[in-house]
Amino acid sequence: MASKTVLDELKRTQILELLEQGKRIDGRAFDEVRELVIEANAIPKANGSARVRLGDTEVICGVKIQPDRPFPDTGDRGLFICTAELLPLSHPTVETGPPQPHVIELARVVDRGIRESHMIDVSELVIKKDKSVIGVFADNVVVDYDGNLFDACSYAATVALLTSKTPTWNWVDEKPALVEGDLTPLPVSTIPVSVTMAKIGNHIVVDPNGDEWASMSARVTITTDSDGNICALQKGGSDGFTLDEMVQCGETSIRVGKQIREKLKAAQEGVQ
Amino acid sequence: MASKTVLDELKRTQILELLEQGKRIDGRAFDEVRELVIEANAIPKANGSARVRLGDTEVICGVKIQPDRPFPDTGDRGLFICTAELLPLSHPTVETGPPQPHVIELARVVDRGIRESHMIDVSELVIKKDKSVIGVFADNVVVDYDGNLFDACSYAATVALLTSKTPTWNWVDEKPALVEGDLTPLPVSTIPVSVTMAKIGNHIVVDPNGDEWASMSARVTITTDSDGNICALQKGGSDGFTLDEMVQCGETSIRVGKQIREKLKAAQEGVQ
Amino acid sequence: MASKTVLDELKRTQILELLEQGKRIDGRAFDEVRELVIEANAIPKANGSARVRLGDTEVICGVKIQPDRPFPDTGDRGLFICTAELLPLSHPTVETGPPQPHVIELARVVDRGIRESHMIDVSELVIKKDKSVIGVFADNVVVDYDGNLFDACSYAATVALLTSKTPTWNWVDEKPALVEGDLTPLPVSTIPVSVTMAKIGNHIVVDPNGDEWASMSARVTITTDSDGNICALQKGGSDGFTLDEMVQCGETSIRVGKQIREKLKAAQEGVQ
Amino acid sequence: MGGRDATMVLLDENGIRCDGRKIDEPRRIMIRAGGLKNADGSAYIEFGDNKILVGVFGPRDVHPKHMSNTDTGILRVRYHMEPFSVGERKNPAPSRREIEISKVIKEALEPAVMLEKFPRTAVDVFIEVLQADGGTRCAALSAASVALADAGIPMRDMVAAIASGKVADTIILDVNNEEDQAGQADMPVGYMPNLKKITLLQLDGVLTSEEYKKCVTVGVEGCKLVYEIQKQALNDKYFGKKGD
Amino acid sequence: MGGRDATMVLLDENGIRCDGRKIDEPRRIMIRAGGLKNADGSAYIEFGDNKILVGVFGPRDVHPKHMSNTDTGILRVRYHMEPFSVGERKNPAPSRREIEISKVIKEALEPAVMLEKFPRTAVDVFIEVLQADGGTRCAALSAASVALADAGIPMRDMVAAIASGKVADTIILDVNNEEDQAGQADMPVGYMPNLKKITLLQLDGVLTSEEYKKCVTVGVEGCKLVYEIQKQALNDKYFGKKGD
Amino acid sequence: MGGRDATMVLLDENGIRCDGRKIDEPRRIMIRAGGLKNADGSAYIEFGDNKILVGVFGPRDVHPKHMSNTDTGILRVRYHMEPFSVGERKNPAPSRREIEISKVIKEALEPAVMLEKFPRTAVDVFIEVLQADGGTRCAALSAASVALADAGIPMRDMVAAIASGKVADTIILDVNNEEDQAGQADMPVGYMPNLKKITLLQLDGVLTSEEYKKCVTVGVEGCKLVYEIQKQALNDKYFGKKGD
Repeated sequence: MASKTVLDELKRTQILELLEQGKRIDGRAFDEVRELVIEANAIPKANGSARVRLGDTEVICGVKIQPDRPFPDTGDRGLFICTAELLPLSHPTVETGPPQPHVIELARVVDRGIRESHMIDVSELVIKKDKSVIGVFADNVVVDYDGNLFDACSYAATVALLTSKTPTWNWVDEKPALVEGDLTPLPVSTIPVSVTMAKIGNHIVVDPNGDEWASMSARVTITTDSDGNICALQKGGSDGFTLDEMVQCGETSIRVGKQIREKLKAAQEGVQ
Repeated sequence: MASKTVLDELKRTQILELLEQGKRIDGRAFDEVRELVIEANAIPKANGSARVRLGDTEVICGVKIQPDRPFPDTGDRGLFICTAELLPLSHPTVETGPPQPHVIELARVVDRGIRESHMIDVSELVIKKDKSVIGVFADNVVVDYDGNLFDACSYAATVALLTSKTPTWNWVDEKPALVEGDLTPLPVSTIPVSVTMAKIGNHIVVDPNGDEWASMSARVTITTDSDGNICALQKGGSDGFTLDEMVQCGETSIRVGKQIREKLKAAQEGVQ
Repeated sequence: MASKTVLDELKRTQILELLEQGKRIDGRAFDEVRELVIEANAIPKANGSARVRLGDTEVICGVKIQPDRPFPDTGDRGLFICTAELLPLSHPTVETGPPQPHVIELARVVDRGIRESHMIDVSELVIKKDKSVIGVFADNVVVDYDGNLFDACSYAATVALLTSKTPTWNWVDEKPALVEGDLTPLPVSTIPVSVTMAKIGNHIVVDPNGDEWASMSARVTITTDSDGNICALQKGGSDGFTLDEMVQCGETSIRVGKQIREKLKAAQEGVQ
Repeated sequence: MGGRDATMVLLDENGIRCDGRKIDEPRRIMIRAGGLKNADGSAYIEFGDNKILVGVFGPRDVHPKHMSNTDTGILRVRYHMEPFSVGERKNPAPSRREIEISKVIKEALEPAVMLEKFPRTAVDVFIEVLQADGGTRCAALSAASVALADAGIPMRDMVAAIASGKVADTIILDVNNEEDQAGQADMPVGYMPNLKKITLLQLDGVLTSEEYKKCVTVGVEGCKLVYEIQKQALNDKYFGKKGD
Repeated sequence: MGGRDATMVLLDENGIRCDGRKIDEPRRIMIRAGGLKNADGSAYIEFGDNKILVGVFGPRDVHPKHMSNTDTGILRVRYHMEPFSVGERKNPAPSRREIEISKVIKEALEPAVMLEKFPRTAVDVFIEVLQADGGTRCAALSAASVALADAGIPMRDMVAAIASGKVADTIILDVNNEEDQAGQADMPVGYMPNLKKITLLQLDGVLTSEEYKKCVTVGVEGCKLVYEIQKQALNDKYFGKKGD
Repeated sequence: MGGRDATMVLLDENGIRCDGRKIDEPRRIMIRAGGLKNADGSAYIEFGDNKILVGVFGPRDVHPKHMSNTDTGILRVRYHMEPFSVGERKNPAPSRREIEISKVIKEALEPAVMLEKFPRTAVDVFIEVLQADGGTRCAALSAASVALADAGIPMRDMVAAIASGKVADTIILDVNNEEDQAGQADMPVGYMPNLKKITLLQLDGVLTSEEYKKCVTVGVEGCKLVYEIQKQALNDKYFGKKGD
């Protein structure tokens, strides 16, 4: 996805020319998100899961909830870890092997967006203080690539968490003991929504598809919470934004985030 | 051992022509195993050991027996782990570094053959339930390569296990404490024997040597136990077997396995 | 630092010709060490630290002191571990990635020189026998390279250790508990000094600089303690020494070591 | 498997198994050809509770060049389980088990693919286990055959796969997860029905000589059932009414 | 940061912060251009208690060749913390955090460097954090700009960087370690004052829309202060009285 | 070794060591030249309870090419311990100790091998420690010399090796495992008797200046004993009565 060929250059020129005319290559408005299809509970044996299709980008997230050891200094809190992986079948250029920097950044940005929103109240995920806590692992895998993985992974993880069922463990004989059948939702306090914007020429577009992703000079991903506050942000790419552009992107993320949040809620309600 | 040169092709043609005449390149019958030389106790400081020469393939197996932590769900059983490694001095093409898939398969097939026969009764290898068990590690190293590592490693590991002396540990002060001098044999219930057969053209030969290994289109390794039952099987190679061939291979493995088992027993008795 | 170019060859010829005339390329006597500048406490937030400049070779060592688990068989002793790393900014040829053999040797020789002198009395570094001990980690990083890293790292680590302040931990509730404010020096019994000598042609020079390092055929690093005893030695390089040369190197290391030891002491006293 | 649990009733007096099936009855099998946009070919299989996605790329250039073969194309297979696909979260790094299964599936597919038609190139098969329930390697192999066909790779035949096994001293078809854990033997079989060749065969567990023969035979028969579903999947995509 | 500690008094009634600074006051900043003998360019920064060394090599050849670009030079950045730079000894292997920060700093520097002037080559920036005290990425980025200039790499502008943030419901400049741990938001900002472009921006923590706007603005203003110190450092080395 | 155990009687009143040897007496040494079929040269040594196998390949091509040297051949050495060779099972991954010893042995052998006769190629020496009992590096180095000679690699001399050391305030020859653990010093020595050059020398433990001198001298004399056994091994294979 990083190689630039003559064809890429031609596509880039075409995209730029259209943007000058106020048009996007797939006909969307500048602040319009692609069709978002969400299938909650796609992996029934996981504790929570979702399959998300954002345009032609497709991501599956599975949540595993299990007892774990707390970190030495935070024995009064559970663990929340969100990962992301590009499966090699998602695009011909994806390579297997240790994760490359852009995949590490993807995982960390998706994780931080959810973490910084305080979506999951980890203080409730304690089995026995300092000894055993509940770990919540939300693992995203990308199965088809067409740009903007940040948002697709974020939506998949959020819906998977919203629909997760947590088992109950008691502390028996110095070990966590599963209480059969006792399932509760995760302690959720807000719904974070990530919105990614790309700068192409002097234009800023929301939810860039694969061709736009390859043509952009810079990007920014902004996560907002249910109160319309901004809780995480990551600028990327080899160019900069003006102060005004950055302020505007913040406003766009709040407005678009609100629309997306309704769709995530609908997906959650669909499985209840 | 994977590269195919013109010389390999000529050798392959020669091998095939001989097989058409009912002959093998080294004069053996189709179901005849190469000379098998076994030196038990080759590494006296190990708990058990054997050096096995199968034709010009040579393998040394050393067994280490030591206290270990049980797996979380199997606190009432000891550990048995069998590995295999191709040392770089065994052949000019062997590379150092992380094990390649064919070496991983080798180790896992040898391990499964012994494990699935239930040769070692791991339920007797417990020092303190859920806390400490006895781990039995049978590590094979290949020092000279001339084909059919599956069987050479399997025989080396089996003899090393048959001749192993297990120390005794008591559970004292929440730790395993070695009882000096108290050595017993491992709890052995059966003697597994692996027999590998190669398909070259439409012929199936037992115990392929290095040239035959390079010429074969498919192979199958079948392990039988002392009762003459089949307890593990692995097909490999880039061709298939007919159903009849597979049934016949099963019968051959039982017949040839019986002969080999006598030799393994003799090696065991030789050191007692 | 290993590549040999035409320029290297010319430099080597020049160095050899000068040595034949009894001169070194930078004007030093054969047994003369380069200017040694030591800044103790360069990293104030570490438990101990030093920045050492030996000619144009520069090394920073930081010491971290923290509770750790003892090794199973040595529950009555603390841990002492000394490492060394060549930072990529220290020379254009340094590569990132897993440490290469010459860096592993560097770290192990520096570690052994200090360890074998018994500088640190690890028997005093026990919080709770068999449960918790004090670990002392002296990590060297090379920030500028001009030959003889063995000695530069050894001096940096020694001064960092001499000036380290150790916190106190009590054993409370099966855990080590920090006693605020209670800082003591490490239990130090001797001051080891490493002296490295290079053989170029038939000449042996002390403290080889980068050009001399690239020109030498063999080297030896000898560490002496405060009593003038020899406590560690490592020969390196692709040539040998005569018995007489080795004996002479031992004597040189004692004589030169004595001078250096005074400078290390002065650096220690400078921060008290 | 050293120590199989025998407390579960795996087969009742009426010959009904723990999940309600008869001894020769496979679990529900659904195969879809295609589905992925970027892959050259793909397939999705649901086999009982197994859910597996396969994508195929190629024939394409091989990097580094010296890994290619001037006489023939090469097949590369990666079998990979998602962290959430099994009971306890799986470490994302490839396990030795996954590496072995990748090799076994590769060698099971090779006889079916006309690699000699694509010298110097590679065909990559990426198998992703989304949800595992016993028998993943057979389900994966069956789906991989369909994905290769979907990619237009010339093939001699398709490989169909299913496991036979032994529970309660009875030879059965299609071992599920409970039967694998508590049963007596598990025998994954891969078979090319047209060429009449077994290209995958493994066995864990103890069988008499007679049981062995029966087990292979039952497995081969089961493969023929799977084969029909594979063909139907391709039919549905390329000639079927429901457009995909 | 899920669970920030709020027991510490981060801002008193007189608007004075836990380390005695005013809300818009940066910590002590000292930058030195040059200093390393072998590097083509270098810089050393003390930013509060942060101590960071940066060395630059290049433009130089790229190995392996296929990593190079025939149209433009490439920038490679490694951000690395010494084992002794933080409270508890850091494992020497590069962490995922270090890999991400390396990428973020690289992309923050790229708009400033005229890489198109050096096709097929690479410029390497090696950042070594000797002592960390909150805000290492901003301090590192500021020092890296100076080191690149010191190496004579043609640049459009320098990137200056500093973090703004929120403590006790107040937007502040230059978040220190305690404020990062116990505060409400941390926003590292990298900015090119001449080109008026934000090239690094991150945010952890919750801000209203208005606070967000103010926070970016405060950060950009802070960058202009850092910029003067960067220019002075180069001035001191190349035109100053004190020879280096 | 910080904390050597001194409870064991390492030297009795009659100058007899814990294993019955005199102070200048080496353990039993047996060397066999050859033995491996695939290696170009090989040797097997039993040195006390050490059992070590060495195989040599080359001169042969180097991959990747840029690792080769147009002016000279290169020597590559891998020292490796089997998992079962030591008291507690050793992790199969190469340890830092093994990497250092590989380098030390390589540099000890280089002066003996006429690498300049084989530009662009490599000679590989693979050392496998089957059973360890103190002094493996010396035994390995002695065996490697024989294996190189067996491979027909042109050599200036062979390197013989043995450790001297100090126990109970006495300089001794050939330190065994107990003496290494409980003694005062261990000095592995590698020596070319014809060229009169020490090519391996290490020391752990405290020696006065005089003791140091004596220790090196004793080690060098010990190497001459080993040298005779090395020559005999080659003699036995190439000119001896017993065919191998």
